[in-house]
Amino acid sequence: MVEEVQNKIDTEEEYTINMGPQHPSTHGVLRFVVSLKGEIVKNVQPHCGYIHRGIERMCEKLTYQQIIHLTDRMDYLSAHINNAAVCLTVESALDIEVPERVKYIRTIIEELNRIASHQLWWCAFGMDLGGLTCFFYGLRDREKILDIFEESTGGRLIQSYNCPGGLMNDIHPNFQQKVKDFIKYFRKVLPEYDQLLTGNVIFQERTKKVGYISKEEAINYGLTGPSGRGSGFACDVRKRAPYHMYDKVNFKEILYTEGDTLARYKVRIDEMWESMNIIEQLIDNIPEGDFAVKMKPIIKLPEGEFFQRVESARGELDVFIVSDGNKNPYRVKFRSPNLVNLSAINIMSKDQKIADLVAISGSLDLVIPCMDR
Amino acid sequence: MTNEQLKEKVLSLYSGAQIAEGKQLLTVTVPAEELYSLAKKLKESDDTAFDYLMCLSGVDYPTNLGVFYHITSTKYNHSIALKTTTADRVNAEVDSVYSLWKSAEYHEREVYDLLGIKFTNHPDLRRMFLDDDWVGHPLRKDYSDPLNIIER
Amino acid sequence: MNQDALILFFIVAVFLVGFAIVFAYIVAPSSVNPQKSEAYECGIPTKGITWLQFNVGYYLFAILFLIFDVETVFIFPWAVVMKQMGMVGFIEICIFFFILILGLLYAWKKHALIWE
Amino acid sequence: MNVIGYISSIFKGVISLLKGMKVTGSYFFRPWTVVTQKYPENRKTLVMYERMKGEIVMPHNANNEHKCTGCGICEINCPNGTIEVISKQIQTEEGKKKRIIDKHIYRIGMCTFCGLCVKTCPSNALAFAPNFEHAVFNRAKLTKVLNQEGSVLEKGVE
Amino acid sequence: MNFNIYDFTSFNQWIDNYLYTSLSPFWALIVEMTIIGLVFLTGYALVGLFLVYLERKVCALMQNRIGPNRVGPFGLFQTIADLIKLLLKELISIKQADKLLFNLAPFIVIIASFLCIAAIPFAKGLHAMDFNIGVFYVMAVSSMGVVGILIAGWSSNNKYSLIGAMRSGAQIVSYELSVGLSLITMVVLAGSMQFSTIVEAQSDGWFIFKGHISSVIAFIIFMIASTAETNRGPFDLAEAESELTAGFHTEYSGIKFAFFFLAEYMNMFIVAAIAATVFWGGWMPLHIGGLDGFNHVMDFIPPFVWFFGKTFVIIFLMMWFKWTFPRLRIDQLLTLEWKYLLPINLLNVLLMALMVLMGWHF
Repeated sequence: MVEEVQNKIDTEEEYTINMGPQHPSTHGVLRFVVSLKGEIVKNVQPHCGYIHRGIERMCEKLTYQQIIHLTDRMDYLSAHINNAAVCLTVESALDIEVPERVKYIRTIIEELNRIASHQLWWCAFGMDLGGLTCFFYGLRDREKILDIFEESTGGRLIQSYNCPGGLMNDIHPNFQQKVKDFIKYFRKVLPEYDQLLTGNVIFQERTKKVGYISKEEAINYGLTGPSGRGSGFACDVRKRAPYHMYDKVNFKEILYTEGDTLARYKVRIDEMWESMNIIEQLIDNIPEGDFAVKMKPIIKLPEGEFFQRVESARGELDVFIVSDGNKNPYRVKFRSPNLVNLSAINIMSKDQKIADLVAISGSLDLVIPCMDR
Repeated sequence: MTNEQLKEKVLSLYSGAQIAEGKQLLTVTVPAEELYSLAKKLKESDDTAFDYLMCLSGVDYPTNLGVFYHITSTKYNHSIALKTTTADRVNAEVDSVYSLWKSAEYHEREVYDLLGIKFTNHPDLRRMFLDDDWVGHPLRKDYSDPLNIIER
Repeated sequence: MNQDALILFFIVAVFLVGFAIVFAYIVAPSSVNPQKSEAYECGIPTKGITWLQFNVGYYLFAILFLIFDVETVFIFPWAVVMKQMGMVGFIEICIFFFILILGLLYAWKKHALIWE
Repeated sequence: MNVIGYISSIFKGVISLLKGMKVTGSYFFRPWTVVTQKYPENRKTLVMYERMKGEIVMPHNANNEHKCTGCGICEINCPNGTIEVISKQIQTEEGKKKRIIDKHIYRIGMCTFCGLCVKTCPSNALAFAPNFEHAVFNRAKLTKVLNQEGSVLEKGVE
Repeated sequence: MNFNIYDFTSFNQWIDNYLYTSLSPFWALIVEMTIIGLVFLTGYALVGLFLVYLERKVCALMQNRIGPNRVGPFGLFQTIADLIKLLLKELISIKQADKLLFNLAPFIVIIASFLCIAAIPFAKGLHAMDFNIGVFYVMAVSSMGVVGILIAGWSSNNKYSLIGAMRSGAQIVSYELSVGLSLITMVVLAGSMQFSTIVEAQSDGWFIFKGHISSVIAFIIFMIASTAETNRGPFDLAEAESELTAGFHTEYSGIKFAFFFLAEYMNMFIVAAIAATVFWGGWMPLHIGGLDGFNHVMDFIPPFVWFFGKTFVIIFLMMWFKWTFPRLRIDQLLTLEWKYLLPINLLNVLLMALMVLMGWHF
């Protein structure tokens, strides 16, 4: 179909243009083959696979501990959540109950990771819409989270901090104080984001009623994460199938029913507030205890299929492991939220303008390595 | 619905289904030709209402190719896994569920690309990640690529 | 100075650009590569012709612009002599503007001011 | 559109724009809030976090002794062949045959800093070091030998 | 009041006389022309380079960064280093491009901006041309630059450039009007289109104070419209880098690109200079009625300092816009002009005319 679109000779009415793989607004190597009529988008065909690395195939050759570092490289902006997904699958398959302390720390770091990811999304989204200053403000604040990560885990972007059974090492003694300082700081700075971008009349005009998708369509297309919640689809795995500490903390699922780009934007901004709430509930009560349970050096999962859902910063990340009883998984499948979210871009951007296509793909918050795996 | 109720419901919809109780989810194994009709019934039946396809994965078993459908209901929040296998490794064919869940479009393209299972009635079945002229399906166990895969 | 300067400035500007480009052609390195002389389209070869009839969404605006721009030219002389003309000139321009704004409102109501 | 709505929309728009300008303007007039670090200049004062996964090193004590027994567990655990342990057989003073490491080869170009080697090492011979300036002109320099020249196994480590 | 202490008319006259008495009229003219040409060329280049530096520094501070700080003190020579780099860059020509138009476009944008400079009064007696239709001339010439952009985009044979060019077409058909009408508002107040007369008329108070409400509205509209005219700030749709990679200058490289870059900054300088002249009294010092001592001190500041000071304040405003706001979409660009700026502008002209007739202005 794409070939058809490409080979069709451009008529007076419609012509095709390639956005990507080397394009500033695709945030990586994604390619949109866009059919345009003047400035109006008539059809969008995404082309992915430019950084397909075969992570699923690589996993089949590695042990369960060794898989973890590969998941970092999928959705590198919520690396910790990806790690936790695999660990949770292995732990639930082996019926291991991790210590409370691990659950607390995992939850806190995951929420910090979510904030960091949303901050980077905010930078990039502002930049997509032409407001370059957002980029620097967002990154400035994200650095503080990365510093917290680095102090405890040793890694800034990709941490490999989780391992089946717990954590690689204990948190740094400064961790709690630094997180509290960060939250205090970020509560002060986050309203600036609103003043700079959210309230701005140009921004509102650019995003309101752009890229509409209804709730039914969102469910049908499997649009999850903030993108789905912007349409009113209550898809937060933290609520629907709680893991870690999420069934014990108070937080509300952010839902907007408008289904447009602005709604998806607002979900993410509100999620940052909500994540801070979650962290504040947990940070003071981290129980003492071990940071990991003792695992055998070689983990062997029982024969069977194991499925685990987690809420990554972009949507529902599912890990599906088929085991044949060996130390290596027989088959590992990651359900990438980005790939599924991308499938809706064609209907969302139909009859919108090129500038809107950029805004819509920005509001879906696509991370290409996760998509291609 | 609890897993028990789901089990009864699935059996009432299609009596030939083999149901295995996994760790979290019920795994319902059905033949490839029955899958689509069962999925359709499960989606459209009011008390099951499986309206959201979470995950669609293909597995290359030693003897046959399998496809897993993890579906959930946004209304009742119960989930189930459907499994189907085909013994034909050269021309493996499964009915597409695109008309039930549109998110299946990309999932099925991915499975087609990496495992070579063809989905009939899919609107646009072509490779997802690899080039259109790529030979072979990399996630199959018998796939070998001496240039890019280093065996240890 | 007088209007001769116009020619002078024109020549200086042409000289500035021309000299710099010629200088760059002399000192800058050059290498031949067929890929380099392709039009940029994110690394993918362009399909089809580029000089196509472009479906501009502002055709009506262009026509309106023509009308209003000509009016602007008419208003300039009035603006200069406004003080000398006094109330008569003001009332005249009021009528003129009334018609203009009426036209604009008509276009507005007819949804001509929507980009499509 | 009614006239009042029209005028109020103008004012609302202008106010929202001014709010945004207030944010950027306030930073412009507070240049001391600049967060940029002048990197090569501050090299002397730069302190990295101690746990930073910069590279893998084999700590040696003052007597040029390390703890690596050459068991090869790190090599097995490494997901992508970064580590290669080359061991040799030597005759100890008591006449027993013993395996010690000849070279502990670490290819930083392939390392993904997953930390499995450090974690699984039974004798804590490996550690992460916070060095991050790894740029070299020749890729061959990215292959490092971790055990120092002439180093021996620390006493008491089996 | 005495603000003739810095009158450059006599200075010019003196050079003129000296040349004509010592040389034959033909050579005198040639020498005079060469001097003027060189002076303006140097000034043009210096202002352009400085503006690029200024923008980088301003945006850096707004974004909580340091900005250029490596080449020279405070990175002052950064733009010169950039210029040398751009001069030494390869000029890539596109195979399918329309060669003639492709090479012509940088000429047009530079000529347009350079011709505008000619009409700007830097101080009393310090301007190249003093037309009696100065305002009109600047309007006419400055809109030529967009034609250059249009040509650049069209001739590149690149779809991104084409879209960029078409967008700049949309801009030209819109914001031209608002610039014109907001200037007309001030012409009504001044009663002349000659820049020197306009500045002289502000000796007892800048127009922005004299015409109060009406002038302020006209000034705001002029700022918005001229930002759009210069393809800057939130109106940089023709080069919208997140949508069209680089828009109309995607295919330009090396020094040819540098000229588009330079022209953008010079256009910004020009519109700021015109805004300073028409609204903020040009090189007129700030005077407050009743404070003679204060006024005297103000008089001692040279007029070109006043002029450049005001211009750079307005340029700073434009940079502030650019680094705060997200970009508009093409239809919003047109909506803003036709549904907001134009009707307000038309009414504003009438209001100003009424104020002038009734003597409501100061």
